[in-house]
Amino acid sequence: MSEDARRGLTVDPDAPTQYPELARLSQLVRWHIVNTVTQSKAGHIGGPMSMTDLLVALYFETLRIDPSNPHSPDRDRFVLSKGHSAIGLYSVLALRGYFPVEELATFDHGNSRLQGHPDMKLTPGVDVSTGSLGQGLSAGVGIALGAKKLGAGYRTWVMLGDGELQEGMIWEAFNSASRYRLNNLVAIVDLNGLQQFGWPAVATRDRFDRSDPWSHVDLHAILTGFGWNVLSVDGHDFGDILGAYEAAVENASTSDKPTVILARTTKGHGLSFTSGTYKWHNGVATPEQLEIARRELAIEETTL
Amino acid sequence: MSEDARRGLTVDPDAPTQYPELARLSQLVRWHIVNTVTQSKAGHIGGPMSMTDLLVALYFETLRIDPSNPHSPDRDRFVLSKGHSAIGLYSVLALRGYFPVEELATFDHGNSRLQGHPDMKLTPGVDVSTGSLGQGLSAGVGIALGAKKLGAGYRTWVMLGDGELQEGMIWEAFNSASRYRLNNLVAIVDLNGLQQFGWPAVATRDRFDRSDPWSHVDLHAILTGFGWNVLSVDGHDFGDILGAYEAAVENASTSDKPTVILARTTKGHGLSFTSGTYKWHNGVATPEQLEIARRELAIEETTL
Amino acid sequence: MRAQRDVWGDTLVEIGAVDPSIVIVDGDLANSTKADKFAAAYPDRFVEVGIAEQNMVGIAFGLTTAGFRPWLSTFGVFLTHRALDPIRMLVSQTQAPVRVAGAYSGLLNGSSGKTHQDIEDLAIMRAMPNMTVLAPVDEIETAEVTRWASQHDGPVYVRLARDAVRQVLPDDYTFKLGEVITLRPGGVIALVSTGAQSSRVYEAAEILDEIGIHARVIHVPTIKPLHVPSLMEAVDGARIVITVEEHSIIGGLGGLVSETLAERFHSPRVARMGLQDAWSESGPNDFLLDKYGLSPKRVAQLVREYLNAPEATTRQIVGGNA
Amino acid sequence: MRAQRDVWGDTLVEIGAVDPSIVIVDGDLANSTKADKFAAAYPDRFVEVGIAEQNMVGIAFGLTTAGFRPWLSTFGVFLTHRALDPIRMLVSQTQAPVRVAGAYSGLLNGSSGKTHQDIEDLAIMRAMPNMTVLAPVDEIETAEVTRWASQHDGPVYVRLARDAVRQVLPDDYTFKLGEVITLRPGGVIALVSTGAQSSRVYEAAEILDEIGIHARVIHVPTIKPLHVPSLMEAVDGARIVITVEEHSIIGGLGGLVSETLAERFHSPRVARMGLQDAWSESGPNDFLLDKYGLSPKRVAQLVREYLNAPEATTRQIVGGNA
Ligand SMILES: Cc1ncc(C[n+]2csc(CCOP(=O)(O)OP(=O)(O)O)c2C)c(N)n1
Ligand SMILES: Cc1ncc(C[n+]2csc(CCOP(=O)(O)OP(=O)(O)O)c2C)c(N)n1
Ligand SMILES: [Mg+2]
Ligand SMILES: [Mg+2]
Repeated sequence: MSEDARRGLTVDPDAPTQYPELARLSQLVRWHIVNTVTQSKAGHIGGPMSMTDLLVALYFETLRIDPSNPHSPDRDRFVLSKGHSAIGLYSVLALRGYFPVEELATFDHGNSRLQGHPDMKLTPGVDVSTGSLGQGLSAGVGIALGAKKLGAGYRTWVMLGDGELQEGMIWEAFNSASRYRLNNLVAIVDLNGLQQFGWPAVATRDRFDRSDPWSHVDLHAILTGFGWNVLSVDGHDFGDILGAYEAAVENASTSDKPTVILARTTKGHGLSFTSGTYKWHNGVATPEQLEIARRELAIEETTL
Repeated sequence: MSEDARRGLTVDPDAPTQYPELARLSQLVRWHIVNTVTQSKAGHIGGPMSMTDLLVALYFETLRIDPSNPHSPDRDRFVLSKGHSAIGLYSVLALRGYFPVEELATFDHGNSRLQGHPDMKLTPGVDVSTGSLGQGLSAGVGIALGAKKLGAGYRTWVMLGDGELQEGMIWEAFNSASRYRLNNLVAIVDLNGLQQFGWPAVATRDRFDRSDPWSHVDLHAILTGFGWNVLSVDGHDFGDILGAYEAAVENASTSDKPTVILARTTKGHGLSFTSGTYKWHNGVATPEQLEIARRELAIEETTL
Repeated sequence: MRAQRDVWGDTLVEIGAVDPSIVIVDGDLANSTKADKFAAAYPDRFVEVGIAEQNMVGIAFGLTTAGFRPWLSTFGVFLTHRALDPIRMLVSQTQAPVRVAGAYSGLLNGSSGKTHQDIEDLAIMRAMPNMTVLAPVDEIETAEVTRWASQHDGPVYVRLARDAVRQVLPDDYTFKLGEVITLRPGGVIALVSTGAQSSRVYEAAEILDEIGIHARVIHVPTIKPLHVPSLMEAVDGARIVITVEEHSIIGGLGGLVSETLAERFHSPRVARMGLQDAWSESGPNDFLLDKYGLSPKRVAQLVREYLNAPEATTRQIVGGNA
Repeated sequence: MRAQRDVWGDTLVEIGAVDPSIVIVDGDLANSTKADKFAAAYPDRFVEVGIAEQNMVGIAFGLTTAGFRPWLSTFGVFLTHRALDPIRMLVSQTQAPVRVAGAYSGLLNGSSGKTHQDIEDLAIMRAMPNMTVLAPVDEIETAEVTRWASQHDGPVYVRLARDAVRQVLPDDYTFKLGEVITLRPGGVIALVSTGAQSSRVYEAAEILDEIGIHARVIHVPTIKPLHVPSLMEAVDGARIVITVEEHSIIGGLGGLVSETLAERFHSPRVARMGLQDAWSESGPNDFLLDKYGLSPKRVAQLVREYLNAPEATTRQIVGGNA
């Protein structure tokens, strides 16, 4: 990483991190997200980038998976319920070895294994097809219930968007999971405080700022009330994230509650121009912006 | 009411009640429910009877309505979201003067204004068509929001079933109501602890007893978390009920929260053989049972 | 004469005894759909989801990933409407072996009225890729179709009536996917029906016989995929084809037959009978069948009227509110 | 050439200025559907519901009881599937003046893929009683239909494309409910299309012309209620009718035309082109149109192939997985 490439990083690159490898992987993932979407001229940016650290930690530290055997019955399952963030998942899967990183370039092209939204019939490593928001947690409940019925030890992890929580079907699933005591189920909520359009901070004037979609409710109390084990973390702090993942796993042996991790994140995290704005929910970077991304993410010219 | 007619009443008829007229109306309503369903050979019993006292109090004490002018723009609105309890609503509407009590006999017959589920296009006094569970609260949110936008003073009341709360759409509406600060909206939950089939008390053996559908969650905490003003009452105690209705109305001037009344009730309340069992969710009484109902509800032979 | 719901419930109990992959996912209606028989027999393979039809589908899908092959149990109308998006994405698009049982289909659902009367299910499910859409007529075929669907390795929708109809198929009948069945051969008028209505149409043909109109009766248990030569053979020689269904005249069996025949040269003309693109109402079965033209007597009468003046009944406006 | 979504958004801003009853109920997609233009102009009449399509419909219904006449704003696929049950009960069965805008319909929705591609909306909405179902072709008609629906006193579904197509209607065109429009007269081959696809079919006819095949082009903006004599007049003299739609060949325009023609004596034969009862995929517009046989060039080619060997392309199995 050249000195020059570091310039423009919003976070001090010399700040100590206990997880330099995960941090570097996240930078690569974020680069693939913005670069791939830009090359394919379609796709989402903000949501994939807010969940990047959560996914990197999950796929590189926590999930019991074998990329060379993506259908192993024992594998832990992952459901990207917020399926519009597919490119984030694909980037992680590629770096984890499910398919060649070069294949990312086919994203959103015709005849590709990498569809705009995850397709379990096409992409190695994708366990559940998603795209219509709100359905992934129910699928996760069924998968986890199946494990219980079979006496199988795999765990099921579901990534949800905070906008997505507005879908009623999610609440049907929250209810079922605690009823069936699915302590082998973990939901992660990517609380980036933004959705695609949402509510302006000042109702009568849209100044491109937005209110948090859940500012008027107490999600922690609600989910506790629904019988879940609720953890809150900084979704960009690997220590925090891994601590929560461990706690979720431990919870399974000490309680019969499912766990939900409320991960506070920033939409578009990791790039100065995409960070914290709903305007980059989706979008295509200009050549200049791509250059900024390259610098901010410390990407060598030779990386794709 | 003859001495004889009183025999078999589960509640001591001499027990003091501050609301003898409401209590008597409830008996009549319950009689019309069981009698009409029996004559029509179709319809629901348990749910209509659990909400009877709540509806009687609402229609005879609280709602600002004029049966001779059922479309008055200023009227308070009522939505029977648990539409399968239609016969309970029809009985109250008839006694309140919206249409002749005799018309109840046409319930569920062909060519009737009294459909199996409430139809706003047919029945005077019915504000919203329902039948598919889970939709009434969203309708109520729209009605209450409309009032706010027009600056109109009417209030909107929505009756929900506890089984019905399992529908995700209800949670979408809970969320919207507090976001839009609809303090002119009141939801009543008929918490009779039973639905049509539900979960056996002992999971592996169905002994016709049932667990409360919400026993594994804390509804009060959840709804408080969703930004609602939550009241809990005994749904068969008129003092309690009217107190809550008043509090809900007052709440509108002191807070911007919508109010939900968690009304603890007994399914099939008021009749010995229908009370507290899911088996009488729907059903048709035998001639003998109808006689018991007549006695327990202190109905003269001449009443229909 | 056994009610379709009882046959479905009993057959699943039978199958469940030998096939441990069969589970039922219920939406608080097991005692209506008769899934309660299965629940009593195999409590471990009965999943109560409560009143949450979308969630039912998601959970059923999830169970398929663990090797289970679920049947859904609730009123069909809520599956084909309330849960349509999950059925589309998690069942049809993934080709998961979820069996969607459309219980209490059509008009006859115990006086619940129009919110519960599914008169569009065939149109909706037929338009969905990857869906097998079946509508058995009597107790024999309901059992057969339940068995067939239970072992089928993909999404299936089965339209089921609540009640019983007169048996029209032989006791040793075997269901064959895609094949239509000629219940009464011969004649230049072909009455084509599906589901329980086929039995009533069979009776209508008996009534017509008495007044000298001989009609053949063709039953279409497979709405999709239809084996076209089987239909073409069955209507061969007919001068007029009349579809009769306990369903809207738009997009269902009438749509299937119209699309199929219109595609060919020299096809017989098609008239469609059924719900006239309007909602129905509450009422006893006989009332509804009579009022909406589906009882044997009324079908016979409507067929006769049509034959007397086909042009008069041909629609000028398709869709009610122009 | 203006994109349909822009025309819809701009037209509603125009109408909103004079009609205070118009509100938009959004499902977190106003910046895609272009309802954000209306939100900026009339923040008080813009109701953001977030990602909760069923709730959107319920709230819109509720607003009608206070005299408002809402348009819904989200991707059509989620309304016609996720919110179908509320649309059925609270809009169609109550005849509430809710306007369901099916935005980003068909294949072309910016590479989102099959979960977002609504190729069944016409089949689904057409089967629903009380529904008016419209599918405008170009910017002129999109504006007209948006105006028409805004003042219509009942439920309306409007199929809207995301992008622009070549204008095929005159600037002074007036939308008339139920009437079909002959874009190109004459010829014994009638190409019948709807929505934005009609424009591509018009171009296909130009290509066919070059190789000596003259085809008339008929545009059907009203899927329901169809004024049948208007269609019959338009196809009069045609020997073959080919429907082409950015929709499944089951139940949509092809279903409507088949049902209508099959009902009559001596009707021309009908071939249906469109999505072959299979899900599609992500990809750029041109890729999808080419691959799935909907680009002008491919339509021309498929028409030619069909004319050369009609029997060869006639289906033996209806529904993919027999
Ligand atoms: C059922 C459904 N409705 C609408 C959409 C369109 N949509 C895609 S992403 C999105 C916003 C999602 O917001 P959030 O869940 O917060 O995701 P994130 O912020 O992580 O991107 C919307 C409305 C969809 N995919 N599915
Ligand atoms: C969407 C939907 N699913 C299923 C049903 C069938 N159904 C009617 S009543 C009922 C049980 C309702 O239970 P609850 O809400 O607790 O009502 P109550 O106990 O007051 O009768 C069910 C499942 C329905 N009407 N709508
Ligand atoms: Mg978000
Ligand atoms: Mg209850």
